[in-house]
Amino acid sequence: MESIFSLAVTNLISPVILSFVLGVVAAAARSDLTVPEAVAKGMSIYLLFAIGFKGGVAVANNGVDAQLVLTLLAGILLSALLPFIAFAVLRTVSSLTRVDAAAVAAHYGSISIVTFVAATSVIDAAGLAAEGFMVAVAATMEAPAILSALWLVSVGPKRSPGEARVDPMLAREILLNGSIVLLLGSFLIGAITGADGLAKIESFIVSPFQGVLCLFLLDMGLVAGRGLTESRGNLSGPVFLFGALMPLIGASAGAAAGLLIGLSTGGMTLLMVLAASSSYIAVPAAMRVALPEARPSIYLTLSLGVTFPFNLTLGIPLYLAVAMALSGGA
Amino acid sequence: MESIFSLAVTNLISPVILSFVLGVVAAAARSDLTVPEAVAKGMSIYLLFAIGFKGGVAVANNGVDAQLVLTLLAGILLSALLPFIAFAVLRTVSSLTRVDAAAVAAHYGSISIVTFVAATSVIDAAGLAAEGFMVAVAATMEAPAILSALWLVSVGPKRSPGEARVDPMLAREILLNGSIVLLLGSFLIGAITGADGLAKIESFIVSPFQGVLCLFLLDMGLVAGRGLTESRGNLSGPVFLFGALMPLIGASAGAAAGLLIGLSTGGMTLLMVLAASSSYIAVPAAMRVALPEARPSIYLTLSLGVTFPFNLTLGIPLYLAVAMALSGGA
Amino acid sequence: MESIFSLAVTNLISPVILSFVLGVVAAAARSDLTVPEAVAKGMSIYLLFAIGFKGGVAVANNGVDAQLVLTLLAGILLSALLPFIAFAVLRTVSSLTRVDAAAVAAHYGSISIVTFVAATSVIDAAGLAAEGFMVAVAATMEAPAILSALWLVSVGPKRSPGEARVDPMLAREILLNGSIVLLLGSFLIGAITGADGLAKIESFIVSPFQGVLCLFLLDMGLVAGRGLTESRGNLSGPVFLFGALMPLIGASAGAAAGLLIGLSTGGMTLLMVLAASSSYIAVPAAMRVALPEARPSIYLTLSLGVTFPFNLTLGIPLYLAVAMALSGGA
Amino acid sequence: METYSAKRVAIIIEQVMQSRLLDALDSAGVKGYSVLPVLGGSGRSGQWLRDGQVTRGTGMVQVICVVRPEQLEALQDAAFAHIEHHMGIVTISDVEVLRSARTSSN
Amino acid sequence: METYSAKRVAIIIEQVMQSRLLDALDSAGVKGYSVLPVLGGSGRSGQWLRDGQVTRGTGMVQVICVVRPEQLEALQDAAFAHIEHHMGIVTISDVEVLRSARTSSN
Amino acid sequence: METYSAKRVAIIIEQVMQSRLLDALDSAGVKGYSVLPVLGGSGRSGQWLRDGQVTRGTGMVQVICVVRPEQLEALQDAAFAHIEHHMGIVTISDVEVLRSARTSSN
Ligand SMILES: Nc1ncnc2c1ncn2[C@@H]1O[C@H](COP(=O)(O)O)[C@@H](O)[C@H]1O
Ligand SMILES: Nc1ncnc2c1ncn2[C@@H]1O[C@H](COP(=O)(O)O)[C@@H](O)[C@H]1O
Ligand SMILES: Nc1ncnc2c1ncn2[C@@H]1O[C@H](COP(=O)(O)O)[C@@H](O)[C@H]1O
Ligand code: NA
Ligand code: NA
Ligand code: NA
Repeated sequence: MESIFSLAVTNLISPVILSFVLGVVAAAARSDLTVPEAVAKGMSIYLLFAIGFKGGVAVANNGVDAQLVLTLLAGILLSALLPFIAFAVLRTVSSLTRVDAAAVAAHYGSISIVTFVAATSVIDAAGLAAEGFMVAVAATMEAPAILSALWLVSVGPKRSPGEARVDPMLAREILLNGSIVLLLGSFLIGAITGADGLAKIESFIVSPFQGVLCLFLLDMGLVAGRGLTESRGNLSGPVFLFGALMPLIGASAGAAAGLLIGLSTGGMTLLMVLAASSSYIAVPAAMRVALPEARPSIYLTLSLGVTFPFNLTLGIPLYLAVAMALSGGA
Repeated sequence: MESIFSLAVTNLISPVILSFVLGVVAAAARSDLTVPEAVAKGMSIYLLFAIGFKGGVAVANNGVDAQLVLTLLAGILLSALLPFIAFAVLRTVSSLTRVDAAAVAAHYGSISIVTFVAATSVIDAAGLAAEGFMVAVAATMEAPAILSALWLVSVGPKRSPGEARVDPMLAREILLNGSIVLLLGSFLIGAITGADGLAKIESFIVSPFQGVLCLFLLDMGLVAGRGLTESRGNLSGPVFLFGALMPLIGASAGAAAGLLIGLSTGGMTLLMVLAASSSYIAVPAAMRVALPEARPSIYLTLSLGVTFPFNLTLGIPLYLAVAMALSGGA
Repeated sequence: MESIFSLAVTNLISPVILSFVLGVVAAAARSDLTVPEAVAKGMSIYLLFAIGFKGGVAVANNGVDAQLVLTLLAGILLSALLPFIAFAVLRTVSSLTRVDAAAVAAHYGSISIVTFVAATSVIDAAGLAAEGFMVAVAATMEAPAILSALWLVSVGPKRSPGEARVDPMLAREILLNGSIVLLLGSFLIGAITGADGLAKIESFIVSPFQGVLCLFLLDMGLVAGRGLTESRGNLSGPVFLFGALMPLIGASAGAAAGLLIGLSTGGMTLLMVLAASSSYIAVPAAMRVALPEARPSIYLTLSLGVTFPFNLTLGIPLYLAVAMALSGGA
Repeated sequence: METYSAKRVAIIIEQVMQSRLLDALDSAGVKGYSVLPVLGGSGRSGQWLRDGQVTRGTGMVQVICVVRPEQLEALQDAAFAHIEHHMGIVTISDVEVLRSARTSSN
Repeated sequence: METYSAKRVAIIIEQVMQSRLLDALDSAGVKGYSVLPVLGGSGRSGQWLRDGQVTRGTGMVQVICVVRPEQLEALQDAAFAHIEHHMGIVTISDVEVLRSARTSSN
Repeated sequence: METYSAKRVAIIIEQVMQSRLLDALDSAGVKGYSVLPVLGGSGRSGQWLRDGQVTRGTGMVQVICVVRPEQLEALQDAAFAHIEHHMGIVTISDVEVLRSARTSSN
């Protein structure tokens, strides 16, 4: 079994992570380096399409079994329940208002697909494979956390402003947001076209994948670095710490679920990563609509400025090492 | 000879077509999935450059003969004459005004380069090759249809508004529109640099081609799906049907021309596709300038929402099967 | 030794240069072909990242020696001193004001990274290799010229408007401009991850490189062509000539420095190219801030419309031939 | 040239609220509007910039409606619910609208 | 600070007509204008959105001209031919223009 | 609906000067502004277009500030130093600002 330390070092000096670091450093130095919004969005479309498609092909190759259903269920439960833990922790250790705490909690039940993508490439590099259906699990974990958080707000004392409920328009925006549709859609395309389909577009979605991920993480580093530079002051000490501790709680829950279901080492790692990661695209948008009085400078800075870098650099290798130890494997 | 049916199925379950379907479904479900305009334009530049270049290299390898001139001539004639048929059909079966009918007719004389690109990849997949000069034919077929349509309007009763003529500025916009210049330009570059040039940029313009086409058609599906969802109400039954029947008329004319000239199976398929396809970029823009009172909600919805999907899914394999039968081939 | 002539011809009929020519021709014909700004910026990020990374890997493979320091020093000196020559020439042969002449001079001390990129691919094609640290040299040559030019202005007669000095904000903008940070950052990433890192992202940064360069130069051709079409009238004959002669002066100085340091044939070529090329991104922006009364229609048209095409088409093969002759090489 | 007096209402609002606001305008009978991009800004809730900022994707847009004075009240009522608890600013100014052949037939 | 009174003319017009309109402005002696992007909108001819809509590529832009009051008539005449049969809207409002050293020398 | 009177200042300025101008506004106590993209234009220093033009990357932006009338002087003074020797134009107009629950608490 490889040591956690060597895994962490291998991860940290990969081009992918160093590109992220470059972005953070450039932002901290206040360089004017930016990736145009359209290009960043184009790269994220590419990454989602590629990862969904490859997951679908893997399912086409290996067939579907009860594990798929169980893991989907586990994912939904993790997404729905983790916000309660997050909320309880935040209300205990910090002075965040009920609404701010609930909004933050929603982010931690939900997931970061980029962290997921980065984890798959670490797993690949470690010579492991994960269940192809994990991308479908990722897609189902975006929404439940939002409902939990809104429920947490609605049982609190009556508020005058805002809505704190999911109207049909918001429901559609959450369930059919672009990332979910693209991820599930390309997963289905991969599952339908299988190995033949992959052969046709392999040199587009497989070979350049790592390189695109580098440039995408460069941009993420710039964005996270700027967020952190500007808004760090909005995070109190305990809230800041929460950003690095909550992932560990999530990952532990993910590991437990993975053990119960009997996922492979790679699959368990990915479930840990999903549980440990926090949203910074879909959930913030939903919070602006449903909880406008919650402060983005708190939930966004925490999720993107603290938890994302933590998972990317230290979290992923740690989760992989734990998954290896638990599954006694590889 | 492969059956039409199996060709159609192979086409329909390819990643390229399924990506288009994903786009249409996402649009119909009103997902907020979008491809940024700049990225879509970037991909279309890539596709035009690649297809033009490869066509040029093919011509460099095989040399030029009388067929090139004949096929160019056939293309110009098809583009100029098909609007008259389209116009006659529309005025007979629908209640469109003279101006609306002429505007629609212009679209069907002209061509859709994306349909052409998709057809080349179906031909490739069928193990066939087409004459490299077909991209030059495609480029010459954009403009003549516009002149025919404006003539159809000018011989009608006098109208007060608009211009219905081609001033020098419009002429330049039509003849030197970006797509034509890029297609012909890269065709020439390919013809000049030949196999050596191709070797240098092969891993850019050949290997990832299918994959880029997937993402591009995902976007086309989104755009076509949104157009159809919103504007279907503007199309009467007969007009809607016209959108699926006119391609068959065009394809028949293309097949006849191809037989006369003696094109290869692949070349005949492409000429059918060009005649069957309708413009949704260059011609709409020209119509807004020259025939502002014609309604985009009719010509654009028909061309992009009906004919484009029809050709992409059913038309191309059908035309290929017919071309195979006619040329007694493959 | 290959003749200058055959080198020039090989360069001129490469897809890369022909794409540039296509852009110039399309612009001159007033076609509406454009590459979206975001896509152009995305491609430049790709090219900078790729070239920086590859340079870093080369340094990792070959180690660092005194030559690195000497060449950096030479680059800084060239950048700082060439503006004085440029200024003297301009004030002698043209009627440009002191401020305009100084602004132009700043451009010629600084560098064009795209010219550098194009040169590396010509060197590659010639089967030569260059010192990997040349990208670091390129990065250090952007700034010194600006200081020299501002000094030239400040010693002139007192002016009422503008600032003509480098405040801390401008200093940061110059030293930490996006291109420099990306180039140096990816250089470091390449140096750290070495051959292992390269293996991971080779099919992204190496294989498609030439193809991306084609599309990027297509855009540069459009931009340069439009600039020249519109603003040629602003350049008097002597100023126009300066745009083709100053590169030769710069290249000579670069060759002398390269000989003194004992660079390889490829390295000497690149140093000549850097000295010969002129900025059209970083320096114009700095000039707008520090010398607002200098006319962009002069310095930008000259640098982008005259010198850039000159170097790209004739300059690079010429410098390569000279470097071969001087280093008695290849 | 003939013109008529109208009100120009400019609403700078969070992008996530755009479709809700436009639906509300529609229901209130406001059928003419344009949406313009906003690159960045500053207000009571701090600074933001679209390119390369933490809030990217949660930016703002500007919705411009030119309405007849008698429609202003309805527009304000319709928009208000969506603006009230959200970031942004609404300004109203007087403009003259040029009557074209097409406009006057309306 | 010194200012002078002027008219601000905002023309929302189809992108395909942009270069024709700008040429006409030029010929009419209107040498100052700015072109702004429009992401989407709604009017008598229905709704459109730039990103992912059927009419992409056939969108609209906003041309803003700040002119001295005495130039307004010429501007309107020049623009009218190009606006008449096309989608869009033209508004005119009063503004004060800040005189800078550069402007006043004009 | 309650409104209050304000001044809308629109500054079209070179992009390279944007951060300097915003810093100056900030120092002058102007905390509310929005930055809008400009695609192209024409003025005393000639024509330019963002897409595919020689000056790409050195384009212009429009900064819009809605301020209370008493802040106008401070804004103008702050902005002036940065505008004086640069390309662009500054216009000022009267607007009404809609008071929302949030605004009125300010
Ligand atoms: N006074 C103002 N002038 C111009 N834009 C403003 C103003 N106040 C707010 N904005 C815009 O509205 C956004 C949100 O404002 P706020 O709700 O005050 O945080 C800001 O980021 C600006 O883009
Ligand atoms: N009253 C209005 N207020 C703001 N924008 C408008 C208005 N009317 C039309 N527009 C813009 O002009 C475009 C074309 O309008 P129309 O010619 O009425 O279809 C619309 O899609 C809007 O972008
Ligand atoms: N009168 C005007 N109306 C609208 N925009 C203007 C005007 N004058 C200048 N501009 C804008 O400001 C830029 C620089 O103007 P100038 O400093 O006059 O060259 C122009 O390219 C336009 O974008
Ligand atoms: Na999570
Ligand atoms: Na056709
Ligand atoms: Na130089």
